[in-house]
Amino acid sequence: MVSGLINANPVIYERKERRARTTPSAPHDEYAVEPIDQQEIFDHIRDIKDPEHPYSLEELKVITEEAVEVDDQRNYVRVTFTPTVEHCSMATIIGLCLRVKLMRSLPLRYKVDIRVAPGSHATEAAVNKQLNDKERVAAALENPNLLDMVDECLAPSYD
Amino acid sequence: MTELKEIQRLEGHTDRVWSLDWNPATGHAGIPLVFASCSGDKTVRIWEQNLSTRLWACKAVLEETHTRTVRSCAWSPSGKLLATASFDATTAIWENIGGDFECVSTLEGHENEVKSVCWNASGTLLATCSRDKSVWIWEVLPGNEFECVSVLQGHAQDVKMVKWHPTEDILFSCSYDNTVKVWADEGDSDDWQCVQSLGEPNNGHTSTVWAISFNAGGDKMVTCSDDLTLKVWETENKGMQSGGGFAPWRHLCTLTGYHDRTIFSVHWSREGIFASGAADNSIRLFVDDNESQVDGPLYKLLLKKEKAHDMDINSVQWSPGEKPILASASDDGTIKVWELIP
Amino acid sequence: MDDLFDSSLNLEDTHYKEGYDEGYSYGLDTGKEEARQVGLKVGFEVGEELGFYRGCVDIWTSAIWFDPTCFSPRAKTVIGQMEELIQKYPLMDPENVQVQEIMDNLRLKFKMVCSSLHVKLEYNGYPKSSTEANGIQF
Amino acid sequence: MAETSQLTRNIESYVDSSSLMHQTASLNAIARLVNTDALPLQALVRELDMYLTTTDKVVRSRGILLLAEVITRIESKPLDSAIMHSLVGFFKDRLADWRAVRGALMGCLALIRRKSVVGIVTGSDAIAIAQSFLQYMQVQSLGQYDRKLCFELLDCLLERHSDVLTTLGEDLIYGICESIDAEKDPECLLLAFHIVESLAQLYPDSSGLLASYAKDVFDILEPYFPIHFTHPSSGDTHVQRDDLSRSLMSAFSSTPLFEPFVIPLLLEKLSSSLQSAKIDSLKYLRVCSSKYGAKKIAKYARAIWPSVKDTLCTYLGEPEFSFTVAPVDGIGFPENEIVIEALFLLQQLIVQNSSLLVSLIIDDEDVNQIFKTIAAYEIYDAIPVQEKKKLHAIGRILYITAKSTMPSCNAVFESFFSRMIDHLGFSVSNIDSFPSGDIFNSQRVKFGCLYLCIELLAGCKELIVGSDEPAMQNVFEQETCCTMLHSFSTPLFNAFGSVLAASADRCPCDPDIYIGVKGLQILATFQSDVFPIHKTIFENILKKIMSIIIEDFNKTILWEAALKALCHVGSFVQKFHESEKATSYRSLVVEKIVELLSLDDIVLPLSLKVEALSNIGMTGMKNMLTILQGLGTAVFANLSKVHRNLRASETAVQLLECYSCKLLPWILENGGTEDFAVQFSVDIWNQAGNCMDFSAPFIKKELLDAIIKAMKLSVGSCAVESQNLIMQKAYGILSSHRDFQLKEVETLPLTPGTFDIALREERIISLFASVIIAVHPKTHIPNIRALVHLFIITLLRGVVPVAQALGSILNKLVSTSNSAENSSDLTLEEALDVIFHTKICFSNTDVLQRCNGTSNGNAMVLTDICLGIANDRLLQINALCGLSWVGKGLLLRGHEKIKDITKIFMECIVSGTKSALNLTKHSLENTEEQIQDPSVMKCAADAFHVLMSDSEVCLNKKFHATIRPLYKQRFFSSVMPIVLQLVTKSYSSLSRSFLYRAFAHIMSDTPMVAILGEAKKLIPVLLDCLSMLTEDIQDKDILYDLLLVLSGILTGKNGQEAVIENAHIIINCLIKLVDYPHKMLVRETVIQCLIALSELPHARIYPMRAQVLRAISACLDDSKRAVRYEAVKCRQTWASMSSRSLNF
Repeated sequence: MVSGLINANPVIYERKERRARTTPSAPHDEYAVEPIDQQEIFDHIRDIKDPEHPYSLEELKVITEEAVEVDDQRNYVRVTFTPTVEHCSMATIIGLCLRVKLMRSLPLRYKVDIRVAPGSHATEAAVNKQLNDKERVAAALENPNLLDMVDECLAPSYD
Repeated sequence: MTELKEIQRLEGHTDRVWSLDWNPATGHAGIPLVFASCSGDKTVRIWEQNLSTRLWACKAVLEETHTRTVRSCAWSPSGKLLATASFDATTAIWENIGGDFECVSTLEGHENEVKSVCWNASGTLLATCSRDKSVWIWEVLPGNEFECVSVLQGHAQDVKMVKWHPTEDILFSCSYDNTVKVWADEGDSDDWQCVQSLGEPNNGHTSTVWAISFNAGGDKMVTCSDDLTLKVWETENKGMQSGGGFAPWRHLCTLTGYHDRTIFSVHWSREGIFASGAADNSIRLFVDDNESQVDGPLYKLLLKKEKAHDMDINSVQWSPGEKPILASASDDGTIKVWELIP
Repeated sequence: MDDLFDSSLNLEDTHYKEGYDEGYSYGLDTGKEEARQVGLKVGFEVGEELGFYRGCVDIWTSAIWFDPTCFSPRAKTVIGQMEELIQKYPLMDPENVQVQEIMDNLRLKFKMVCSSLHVKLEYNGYPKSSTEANGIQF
Repeated sequence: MAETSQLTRNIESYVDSSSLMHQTASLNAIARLVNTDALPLQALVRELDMYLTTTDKVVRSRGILLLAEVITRIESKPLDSAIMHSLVGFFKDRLADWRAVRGALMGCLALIRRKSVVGIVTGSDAIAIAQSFLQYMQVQSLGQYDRKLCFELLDCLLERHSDVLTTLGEDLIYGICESIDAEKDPECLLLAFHIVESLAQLYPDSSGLLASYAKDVFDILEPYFPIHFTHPSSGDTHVQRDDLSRSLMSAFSSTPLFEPFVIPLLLEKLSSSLQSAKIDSLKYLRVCSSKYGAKKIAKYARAIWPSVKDTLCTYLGEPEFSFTVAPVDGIGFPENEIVIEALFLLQQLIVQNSSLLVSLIIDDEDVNQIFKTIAAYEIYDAIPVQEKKKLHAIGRILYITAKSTMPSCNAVFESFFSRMIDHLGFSVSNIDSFPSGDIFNSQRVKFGCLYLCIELLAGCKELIVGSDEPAMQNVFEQETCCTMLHSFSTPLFNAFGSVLAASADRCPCDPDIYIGVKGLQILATFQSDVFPIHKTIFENILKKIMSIIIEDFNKTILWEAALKALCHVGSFVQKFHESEKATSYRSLVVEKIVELLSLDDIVLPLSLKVEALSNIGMTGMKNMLTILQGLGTAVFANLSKVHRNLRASETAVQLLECYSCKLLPWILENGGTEDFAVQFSVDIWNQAGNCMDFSAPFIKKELLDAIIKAMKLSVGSCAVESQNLIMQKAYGILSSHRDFQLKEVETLPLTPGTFDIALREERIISLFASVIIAVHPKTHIPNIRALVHLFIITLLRGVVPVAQALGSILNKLVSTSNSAENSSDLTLEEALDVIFHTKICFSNTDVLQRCNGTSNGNAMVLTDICLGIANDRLLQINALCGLSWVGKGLLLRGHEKIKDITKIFMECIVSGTKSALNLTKHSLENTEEQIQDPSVMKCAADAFHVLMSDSEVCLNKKFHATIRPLYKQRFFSSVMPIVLQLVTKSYSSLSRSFLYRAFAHIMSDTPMVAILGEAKKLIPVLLDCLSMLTEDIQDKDILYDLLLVLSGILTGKNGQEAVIENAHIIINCLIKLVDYPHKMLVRETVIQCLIALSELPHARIYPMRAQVLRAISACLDDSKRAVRYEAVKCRQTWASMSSRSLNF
């Protein structure tokens, strides 16, 4: 299977160790609200596995904490990811994984945009358009092959 | 002060509701208003108004025919037949036999997800479109037989919606390729051709076009898009009655800045009000603006309804009845029925 | 006396030349061979697909021959159109610009016939793109 | 004959059965036959003959494989040499038959592996195998499994028959190279590397055969370095990257012959950017250089040194300038493998040839440049980042150099130390006129220099401490480094001191402070026999630090640093028995600190005083005792002042806290004597005695509590005799008190009214109670009967300590049953009788009138009061509360009486109050509902908490309680049925709710094992209880405890089928709890429970799926992050239950 890879040997980066939360913003106040923030969302997606490598998206620097923009008041999240190579045909799959994971992890009130980093991909516009067409995404998630692939990639992000 | 009053919130679907369609044969002559809704839960639900309580209840659930999401549904002009288009690449035809619905025929031919279905004015033709980039036209034959008349290939991408002209046998389709295409049968020999393509060059949309709707007169058309705009198009009426060739459509005006996420649905009421529903959870109503006669009739915002639903709004449809009643379908799995209080 | 050294003097040149010639002829052969392989492959695929349609059309026409009413007139016309298309497919000149257009048209007509005959026939010989193949396209 | 036919069938099935199961089965059958001599090997071979020789390759291979497998399975069966020989002959020939190669390999391997006792392969046969292997095997053309066999065979041969194999010479080397060349599979590689290693051992001598092939061999190994492991860690292969790396390393280092190729390679890779490559290169370099020896490495030193230096410069992190994380001496850096390896390597090199490395370091321009530039900066933050990195790196290098060997240490000292001192500008001249501890010429100090000094000193110190044979020590004295230290101690001291002095005016940044203090500390902690710093200097150091303690308390960092340093010095002095320093330390630090306590005028806040006090006390027992004495006097001084100024009592409280929580525990675990504890408690009693007339100290509640606590802990920590002593004293004070005679108490029936105890006596009594609570069972309690009476009365006044004392008495009293060693004058039974049957009558209170209705006139016993017959709520509550402690005492020792007591509580819960009932019979407006008094019922319910929960204040191991094993389980199994039954009987909703409360208390303190057994019965009640507890915010903690029980059941194995049965109601209940607003932990736990439930058989829980998902998706929007994370997990487990369609 190794032969079939689009990007046979990617560069692997140190995964920055989990920044331990400075325990609940107000530990004693039961009613204090901890808004959903950048780190929380990053924690949801950092361990998603790359579709064709045994590494996590974080290790491949496909996503970084800085690439997550969130506005809890306005129920909005945008994740910008950087495919490992310019023509990575897996870009859509990666994007799909990100969208699905967030769809399953965030409150329903949230609107999510997923996009590839400007200039990081040959068919940037096309990929973005597809990832943000919810009809396409919905259809994709009814496709057993795709769903298996996605679930496999998401698995490590749940433990 | 006009307002859009929520009459009822209908629950039942267990997944997002994609679209809904009012039965045109209901809502007058004492026939209770009926509409059908379809959903990601693979089912279609039929809702009927109770004449005494004026509230709607689910009359029937059409399931175990489609194996995947049911994307859209359309009643035949007579109101006898219901066509449903599904991601399972088929289109099903249901007949209302004494209250309960039977699948009397399934149309196969598309390679993958069927996304929209529409009957022509006379109910003799049916159009479907799919991610396979093609639009199919079917003829309705006696005995619930449907035969493919023609396969229209012209869109470069996923076709999102097909819509027949309210009076003429002219078909309109809009697509992920940002264009609206107009199809007509040149010299009625099953030879359908694309007679016009409304794209960016003729100041058309700059992203996916999601829906099309016509005014009662059929001389105006409104389209909505992922580019966050609504566009109104117009043509000469007479050109059509005289049947003498096809009268092209041109861009009339663009309404921007009303929605800040994708606009999925737009629908024009007989009273000339068109409603739009979008991914920003809100509904907007527009009417022509008689004041500003500067250059042609333009349209002004009549009313805006924020947080109409908890999630994206996928479809808004005016009822055929006397009262100005609007129904909206949403990702939150509910359908809401609204009344416009002038 | 001196020609004794000639050979050794332009040793490089001779070697270079020999090498070049060998390389060239080798390249020529392999190039041809490769081209031939590709030709075979593509040719075979086209032939196979055409053959498939040919077969279908023959069966249908013969069916019509037995019972002219078995298919709707519309179906019949489409079958006829397929017949023509297969006829005019320029088997012998692959360079021809029409080739692709005709093939697409054939496939389209084929689909139409199948749907109006309510038959589930599919030609799954011709190669699909890898992503399509493992069905992870959306 | 049947035998053989059976055999043939087995053989058949092995050879051509497709099912692996059959094969192994028949194989085992055959092997068993052979092992049990039922079938001689020869016979088997004869039987197999056809299979072994047939031309059908498949059958043949199977046949040979069979024989091989059999041989493998009989490794412990002795075989005579002839058979061995012929087997070897057979298998080695088969090696040529590539279709049958697996069998052949396996056979050879099996034979080679045999232990000597059961007949092994002879040398010549080994050779033969090796030869035919080398002749026929095309290893790399085989599959992974066979390749592995090949390598195992080679490996084994080299291991067992190295002696003879040498003769094969070149062929062997060639063969091996050929077979391992371009191997990819991790498991095979592991073997291959080892093979090379053994090969190297085969030809050790540098002129030997291998010498000429070293290059070729290494060329094969080279490409593998550094191991780049792409296999997923979860892959079927269990070989990890580290294993490979390690074995490759031993291959590399196996022979000096590789040196010319290895070292350059490593040096090259060292410069690569890949982390793992760097680390490996460093590791390999270290190991190789130790294996190859100094001589060979010497020529590379020049090349290695700079790259080590650069590595350090790039990868060394920012030092941690804080006393909490850093090591005792030296400076702490964040862990980083690269750095660690680099330093190891450096040390290795220095140890190997000190002089060369040292010269390199000394002549290195970076190092010298450091001294020119960086040394000049005065404060840490002034140094530019790049320079900082350099400084740290060089610092570490000097540290390692100093620490590695004596010569290297001396060398660096010679070449750098004096230079630095000069830089510092504290001339050596003023050695005889050193400033006293706190006056410093406020001249700027050069941070860089000091920093490097620290590293040097730290290194040197570790070197000395490291070599701990005392003989060496006096040798050190002559060593250059020591002499230099000696001569420079003054300037150093001044320098370090000035940093801190400088900090007085312009507040310096932490690093400077750190350096200053650290420096002083290191100076002070050199063993004096190695480096006898002048007594005066040592004392000045202490003075200096103390001055910080006293004056600079508002500069937190500085202050804490100083304190830490003081403690280090203190424990050092203790550890190395530095008598002289010890005395100075005691006089200058310990006594000074104690002094501080008495001085009110100095500004140092009390809290800091106390902190310093305790920390310094903990440096050693001797110091601790001094401190304790000081503390004691301070406490009593304050106590006597209490009535005059309020601050005194606060001070006293703090001191007492410090005593109970810090000092006393320390003494106990460090094997201190109890003398002080005894003395202390006695003194407190004296004090109490004195203040009888004006009982000021005992008026203030918190002060009293502090005293009681201290008293309990002291008494508890003493042995019986001492306790007796204290007891006498205490009893003396108590009884000598003129306001009431214990005699009176004994006059029955008890009439609280007659001697109405004043508040202050109450306090004295509780103090006395605290002694009772803490004593041993054996300790003698004088006039115990009277005391019990006294306690009963006081108890009714709601004095909890007294109740606890009563409980303790009952818990420890000897029962008549084993009255053999009945020391006390009261047995358990008598005591019980006193408590439960002594009539108490109320003469003066209006209780009298109210009691008329009741049978037993105006006198009633404790239990009646508990049941509220006195019809005085407060009294009843006090009684119940008291009873609960009494009960606890009995429960712990497992006494039957507890049953009756629990009955009383139950009674109160279900039917509120009896007498009230009889009283109001004739008054119409009262219905039962109204009579029930929640406060009473609550008290009764909470009694179960007292009974079950482990108490800190009494009746625990610390206070010598008799605790019967498994008492909680027993109680649970006896009481729970009653509770359950009562719950089912429908009483008023009120009483039910309190029953649930009691239930919750019992459950949450019962060990899981007990509960799991009953799970089936308990779960339904537990769930009702949960939903009941949600109603009142006050109950959120009880709710949580109970929830934990539920989650325990869910996760416990034995609970399962009970859970499965009730899955639906459990889930319903939990779903209601997911948005419980008042406690985050509740929500979190609930969700975890739901996750646990998703493990159940899906058929059972699937119907609930939609419901759960709906509930959970709301939790994704919880206000607390922790809850949201759990929710995501939970949602996943439930959603993925039906593999598909998770969307929406």
